[in-house]
Amino acid sequence: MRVVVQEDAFDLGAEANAFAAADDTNGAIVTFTGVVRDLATGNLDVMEIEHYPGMTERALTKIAEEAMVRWSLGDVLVIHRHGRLVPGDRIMMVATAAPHRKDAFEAAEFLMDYLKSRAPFWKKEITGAGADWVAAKDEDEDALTRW
Amino acid sequence: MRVVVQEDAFDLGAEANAFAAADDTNGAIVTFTGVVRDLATGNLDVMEIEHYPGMTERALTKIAEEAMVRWSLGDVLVIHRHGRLVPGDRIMMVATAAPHRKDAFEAAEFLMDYLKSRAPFWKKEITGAGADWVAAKDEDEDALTRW
Amino acid sequence: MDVLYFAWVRERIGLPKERVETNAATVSDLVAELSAREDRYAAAFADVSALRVALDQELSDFDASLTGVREVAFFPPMTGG
Amino acid sequence: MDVLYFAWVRERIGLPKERVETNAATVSDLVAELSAREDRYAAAFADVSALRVALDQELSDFDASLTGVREVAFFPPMTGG
Repeated sequence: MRVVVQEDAFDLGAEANAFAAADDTNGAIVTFTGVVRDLATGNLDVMEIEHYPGMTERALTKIAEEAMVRWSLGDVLVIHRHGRLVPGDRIMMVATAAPHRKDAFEAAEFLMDYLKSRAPFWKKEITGAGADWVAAKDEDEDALTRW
Repeated sequence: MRVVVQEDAFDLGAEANAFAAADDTNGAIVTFTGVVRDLATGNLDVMEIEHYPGMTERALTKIAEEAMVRWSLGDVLVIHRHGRLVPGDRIMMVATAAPHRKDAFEAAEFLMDYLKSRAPFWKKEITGAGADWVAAKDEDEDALTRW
Repeated sequence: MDVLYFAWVRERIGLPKERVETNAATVSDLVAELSAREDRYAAAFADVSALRVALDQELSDFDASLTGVREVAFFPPMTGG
Repeated sequence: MDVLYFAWVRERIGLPKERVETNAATVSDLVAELSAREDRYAAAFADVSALRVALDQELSDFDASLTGVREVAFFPPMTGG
């Protein structure tokens, strides 16, 4: 299990290869990668991600440990960036390895749902017209009821 | 959309990076990778994958197209190997890119469920004790009823 | 028409592909015709519920018509992924 | 205790962190005490249903006790991922 919070970019391909290289008991590997999307108006200059140092690592570790308890997993990886990002940049990734694909998929969705609403990150969108904090979506909170 | 059937190994990391590099309208990228698992007895020497050239490409393309119709996706990738593999080798991968994570996750699970039971591949496990064709699992057929 | 066999069906019948001249109307008729031909066919087709069939590379059924079909393939349930 | 503010709560109050000497028994008491202090606090805490609170880096509730707590953080609902 590995949880990383960093300002620097990460290499999705290198991380995926390293994660999948671990062993031959986990037949199923799922990765999810979040990418900074441009706005519908197509004018996003910068996405600023604030976080709560200390609590962030604790919250992500707790979520990853919970996934390891709930599903039959061989390994879990969580990487999340903070700081200034631009459209196309990769914000975060999670990866799960499991003997069976159902566990790998469900655990990855669980990690994403919890990470969205329970890890202390806040996004701010900066355009030529100004800066706005991204509002939490009801559907993200609702997604937690599934688990 | 890209569908590849090949005997050669593929580079999960390079494929994931290339797939994710496409654009900044798809905020969610999911990959699934299937790895040759060793048997519970730990004595799998070779996993031989037979396929039906021609029909394989047609079936995978049809499944990928169906996913593009059912979910709001930016892109789909399917790679599946055939021939002789050993434990730890990567058999196949699918990747989905979507504006929203729910679409990316569901489409990847749909692709896997259909690919398992509707694409003409057959696995044979070769150990020191002999060779056995892998039997299809009822749960894999049942998984299709979800869609 | 061309008849193809995969996986253990191929191994049981002993060849991957053959040319068959037939007037069989349906897949089931073709199965009956082949099974009557030799024991190895009868053995391979003993339980058709354990088999799948594709007509011109599309999954089909055993009661499907063979009219216009150029390629028939028999194989066990798929195990890809 | 240390009181931390994040995102628009930090911007509205105008600082990321401060040391607060208080006898507030619960989070709600602390919120009332800060709100009474200056308008910018009152503005930030106007609608606590739009806020979340963490005690010693664990998500908590506004009616939770502050006994033994060293670090309180206020912020809007999270938007990671």
